[in-house]
Amino acid sequence: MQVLGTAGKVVLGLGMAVVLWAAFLYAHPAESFVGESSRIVFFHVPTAWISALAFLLAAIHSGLYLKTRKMERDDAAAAAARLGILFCVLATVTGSLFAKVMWNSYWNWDPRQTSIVLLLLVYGAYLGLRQAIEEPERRATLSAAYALIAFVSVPFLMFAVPRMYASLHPDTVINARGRIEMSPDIKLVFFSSMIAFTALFAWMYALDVKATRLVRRLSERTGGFEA
Amino acid sequence: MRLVAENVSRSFGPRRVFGPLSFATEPGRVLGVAGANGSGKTTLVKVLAGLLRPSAGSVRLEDAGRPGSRIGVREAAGAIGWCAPDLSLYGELTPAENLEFFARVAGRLPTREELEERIASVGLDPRRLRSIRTRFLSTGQRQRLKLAYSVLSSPAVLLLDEPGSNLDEAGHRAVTAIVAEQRGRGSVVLATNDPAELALADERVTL
Amino acid sequence: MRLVAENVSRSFGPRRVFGPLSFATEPGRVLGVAGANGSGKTTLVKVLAGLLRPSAGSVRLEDAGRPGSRIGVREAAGAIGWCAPDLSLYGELTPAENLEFFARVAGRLPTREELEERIASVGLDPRRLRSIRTRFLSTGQRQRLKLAYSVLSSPAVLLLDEPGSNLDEAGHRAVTAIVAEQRGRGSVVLATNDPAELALADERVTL
Amino acid sequence: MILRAAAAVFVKDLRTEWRTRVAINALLLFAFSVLVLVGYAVGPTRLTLEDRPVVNSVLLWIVLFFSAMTGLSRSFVNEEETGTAAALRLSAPPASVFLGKLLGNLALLGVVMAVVVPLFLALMSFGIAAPGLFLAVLALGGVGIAAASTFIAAIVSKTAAKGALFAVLATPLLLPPLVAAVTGTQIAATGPESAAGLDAVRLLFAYDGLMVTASFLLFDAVWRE
Amino acid sequence: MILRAAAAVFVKDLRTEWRTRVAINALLLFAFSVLVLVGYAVGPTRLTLEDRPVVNSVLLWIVLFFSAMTGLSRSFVNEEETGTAAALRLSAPPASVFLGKLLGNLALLGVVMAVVVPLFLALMSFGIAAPGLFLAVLALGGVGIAAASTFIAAIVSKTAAKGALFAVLATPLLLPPLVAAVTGTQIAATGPESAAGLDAVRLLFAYDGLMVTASFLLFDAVWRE
Ligand code: HEM
Ligand SMILES: Nc1ncnc2c1ncn2[C@@H]1O[C@H](COP(=O)(O)OP(=O)(O)OP(=O)(O)O)[C@@H](O)[C@H]1O
Ligand SMILES: Nc1ncnc2c1ncn2[C@@H]1O[C@H](COP(=O)(O)OP(=O)(O)OP(=O)(O)O)[C@@H](O)[C@H]1O
Ligand SMILES: [Mg+2]
Ligand SMILES: [Mg+2]
Repeated sequence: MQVLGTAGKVVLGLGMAVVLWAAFLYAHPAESFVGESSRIVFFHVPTAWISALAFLLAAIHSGLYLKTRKMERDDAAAAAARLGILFCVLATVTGSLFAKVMWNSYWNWDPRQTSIVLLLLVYGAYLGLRQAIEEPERRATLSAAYALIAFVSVPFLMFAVPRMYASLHPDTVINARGRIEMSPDIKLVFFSSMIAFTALFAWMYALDVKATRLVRRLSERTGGFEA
Repeated sequence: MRLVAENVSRSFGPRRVFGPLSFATEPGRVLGVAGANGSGKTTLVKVLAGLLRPSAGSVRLEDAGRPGSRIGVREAAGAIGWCAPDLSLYGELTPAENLEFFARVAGRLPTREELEERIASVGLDPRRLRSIRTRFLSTGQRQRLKLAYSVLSSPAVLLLDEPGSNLDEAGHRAVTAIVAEQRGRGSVVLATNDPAELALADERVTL
Repeated sequence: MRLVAENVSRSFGPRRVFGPLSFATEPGRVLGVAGANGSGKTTLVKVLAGLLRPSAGSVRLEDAGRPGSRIGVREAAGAIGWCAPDLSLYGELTPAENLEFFARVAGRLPTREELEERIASVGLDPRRLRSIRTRFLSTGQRQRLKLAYSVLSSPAVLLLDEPGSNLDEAGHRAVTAIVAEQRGRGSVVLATNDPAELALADERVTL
Repeated sequence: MILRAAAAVFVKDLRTEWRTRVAINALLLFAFSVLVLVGYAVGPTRLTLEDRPVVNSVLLWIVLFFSAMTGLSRSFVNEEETGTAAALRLSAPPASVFLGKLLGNLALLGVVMAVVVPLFLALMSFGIAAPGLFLAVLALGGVGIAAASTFIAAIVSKTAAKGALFAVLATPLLLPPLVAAVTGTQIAATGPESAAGLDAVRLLFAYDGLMVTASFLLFDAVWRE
Repeated sequence: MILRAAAAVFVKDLRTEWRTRVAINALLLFAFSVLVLVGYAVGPTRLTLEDRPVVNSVLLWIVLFFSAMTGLSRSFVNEEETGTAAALRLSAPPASVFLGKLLGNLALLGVVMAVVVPLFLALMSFGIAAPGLFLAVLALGGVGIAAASTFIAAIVSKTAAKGALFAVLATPLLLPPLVAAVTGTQIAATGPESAAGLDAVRLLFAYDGLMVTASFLLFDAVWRE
């Protein structure tokens, strides 16, 4: 069974192309940013948002695994964590490039930078845990428990801890004043980009879940955790 | 209570160790499990104890009065007694402290006399072992203590995996006595390589 | 070589476990050690192996040709084979890797065929166990592997402490075969609770 | 009943620890070596005045954190390694196991703190301006570390890797309370109780509450595995 | 022959380590987490310029020391705990056991250093003025720590019950190389090679030589006990 039909692929491809075009050629550079650097927001923010979404999915599927004990849930959680890490790395890299332009250094231990690295560590540890357990049911149970306990600490990493140190990073969407200032064209491209990236993620996620499941079925058939 | 196994099997990786098997224990009766070394006796007993998940099928406890009632073995702490080569007691505690600990966590407060009686019932001398740590006991003394542990909670089902290993003649008699006592209280599953012990069984499953 | 014990005794704290005892093993003969659980068989065997110091007396190896020659048991690596409940092999290595390791540290380089032959000689299937780690073996399979380890260096003196524990019938036959083989090479000390095994002994020490 | 069983688990662990003294000695040894090392290399007078509260707070919590990493996984890992976990699983209600182990780890960390903190303050001439805040930060930080470590130890004891994995899994989870504790300690060192100090306490409190509850709820699944 | 047997012991430990999947990535992740913790709390910019070499040198060696404490005693303690020591004692020459374990610990520490040191330097913007001296200090410090911990581990594994002895023994043994290494690192960070730097290297060298020889000679007695 195909995850996404031909029509879907065409729509997704065209959408991404339009967003790319708009990000670089349609939107105007925002004020308060150095040169053309504000354009990176169109990629930086969606990747950050998607990694948060992916980690949320990982936690939800982990909880459902513990409830239903269906291995499919475990596949879904593992795939979500993997993709979350991927997008988290992308957010870090784009942020780092951004930082080079805005703050003149790729890495300066800004709380925002550090907390995202911590997220990477949490889910890196999650994958490390999975790799260290051979028996499938045990792996699923233990890693689900870890994913949930880790998710408890995520809000602290994302919101509470960075506040303990002064940060240069712009306020987030969820800020005190409600909305931040964006000109209409930027706003349009920004939200289109968010939608396009989310759709891209949904497709990748479905593919990854399917692949994970197939790999698991295959290894169930051939076995092989004895040695 | 009856311990009911339905189409139970267990594999490690691609290799099926045993099953699918279906059987039930009956109060007052001893179910023997026989088979050569490596045939899966220990694995079966662990699955019955809820310490290992079956690869397929189910194990449950059924109230003798109400057939069809089901309690998962994993939830039935106290109803199952287990003695096996894989069982270890706390090496740094004395024999009496070990039994006391396991009684306490199960919610009882045994007196000193009770504990010493338990220890004596498997042929150990409670006075001489009063201050010796379990890890300094001889293999056979340790095996006897494990037997005493397994019937500590007066379990409805007693799972014995090679109960006679490393025991001398008096030790073997203690095993026979424990099996006889358990018949009056519930059922026994007895996995062993020893033909003399297997003779205690009423029914037999051969792996 | 003869293993000679002279007025050997061992105590733990104030409690004397056995002795003083004097005896010697003779090539081609089996010395049985009998006694109830906790009587000190295992302790005696450990003292003979040099793994435990005697509280009094001495244990030494004596060249059969030259009576009176003395080699301390602690210095005689390779001359003594040992199989006991306290012996553990490496759980993370496969059976063949275990045997290979112990051969290597003793200075030999066994071929794969040799290793598999050793494994087969105690009734294990070398092909089926090729990729399984020792900690996943069943109790009886592990006991067999320990037997194979104990004769790996073709020892002059073989110390067997409960060699038949947890073995099935074929396993007991393997023990008998090992004892018979060792008779052709040196001597055996056999400590056991099993009357059938004790019948293999030519002499007997009772604790 | 659960509490009685938890007390039994706690007493058993205490007794075992008392008879072997492995964990407490490893902890104290490590803490002591690091203190001497830090005292020798950094010394109370080698830093500029303004850096001292920052550096001292960080060093204090690093010592406590590493001690936790060495000692707090032992009790669960030991049950699994010596094979006593199976008997415990058959006999004791899971909640009592978790509570007993948590209590044990709290006690262990408490002992380490009772030894390390006064020594550290004395060796480094590290003055504390707001002792109340400092004690609150120590207590709440300790609870957070103990709760998270206990749960992670339970997970790790079921894997083959155990020790190595423990540090990997626990470190990122322990960062929020550690950062808050370091900040709180700095504030306690420099000034009287302030809004920022209360913030740190509040954060620690929230973390502790969430962590204890979540690990208590999730423990059943891990322990039964 | 001794060397071949030592190689066999080394390979066996390596294999066991590999099978339990502790492996490199756990180590990597762990080192990285600790560095992030330290970096977060101290950060390269939060200290005045002059204090940085002092604090950074101490932190670097604390991290290395901690890794040593967690990892280096395992191989001996494991042999005793799992009961394989008896078989090893009957079959292998003692010298080969010591050499094999020392080799294993050197390898472990080498890997830890290879991961931790560059990361630490990069993340903390910790510049080294005299790289030659720095490398010498790292290498010699590593050998000293590995030799001392191997020997101590052999003793500890025998006295598991009387662990108090271990604490008393180990602290004074490990402190000299650590203090010398920290001093050497500080010098390497601030200036070109100097007399003081050479002093540190010389001290480490003497310590290593003595420690390796002494522990090699004394090992027999400890192992046979
Ligand atoms: C490695 C460096 C960086 C990382 C890891 C990073 C990470 C993040 C994350 C995780 C978010 C999502 C926050 C949220 O919505 O909760 C975000 C949003 C954002 N970042 Fe960054 N960032 C970095 C550097 C920068 C730089 C240098 C700038 C520009 C000065 C910047 C501008 C923004 C903006 C404008 C947003 C969107 C705020 C909003 O949600 O409305 N970032 N960044
Ligand atoms: N965790 C595991 N992984 C892989 N294989 C395993 C595992 N546990 C057991 N086995 C295999 O399952 C088989 C059955 O083992 P089990 O211990 O149940 O045998 P047994 O009948 O009790 O034998 P014995 O009489 O020797 O005690 C063995 O071949 C063993 O190698
Ligand atoms: N390290 C020790 N400290 C104190 N007492 C010990 C120690 N080791 C053994 N003992 C005691 O010595 C006695 C003899 O033990 P040993 O293991 O030699 O008996 P055994 O004859 O082999 O018994 P079994 O038939 O049960 O194997 C036991 O009573 C035991 O409690
Ligand atoms: Mg068995
Ligand atoms: Mg014995």
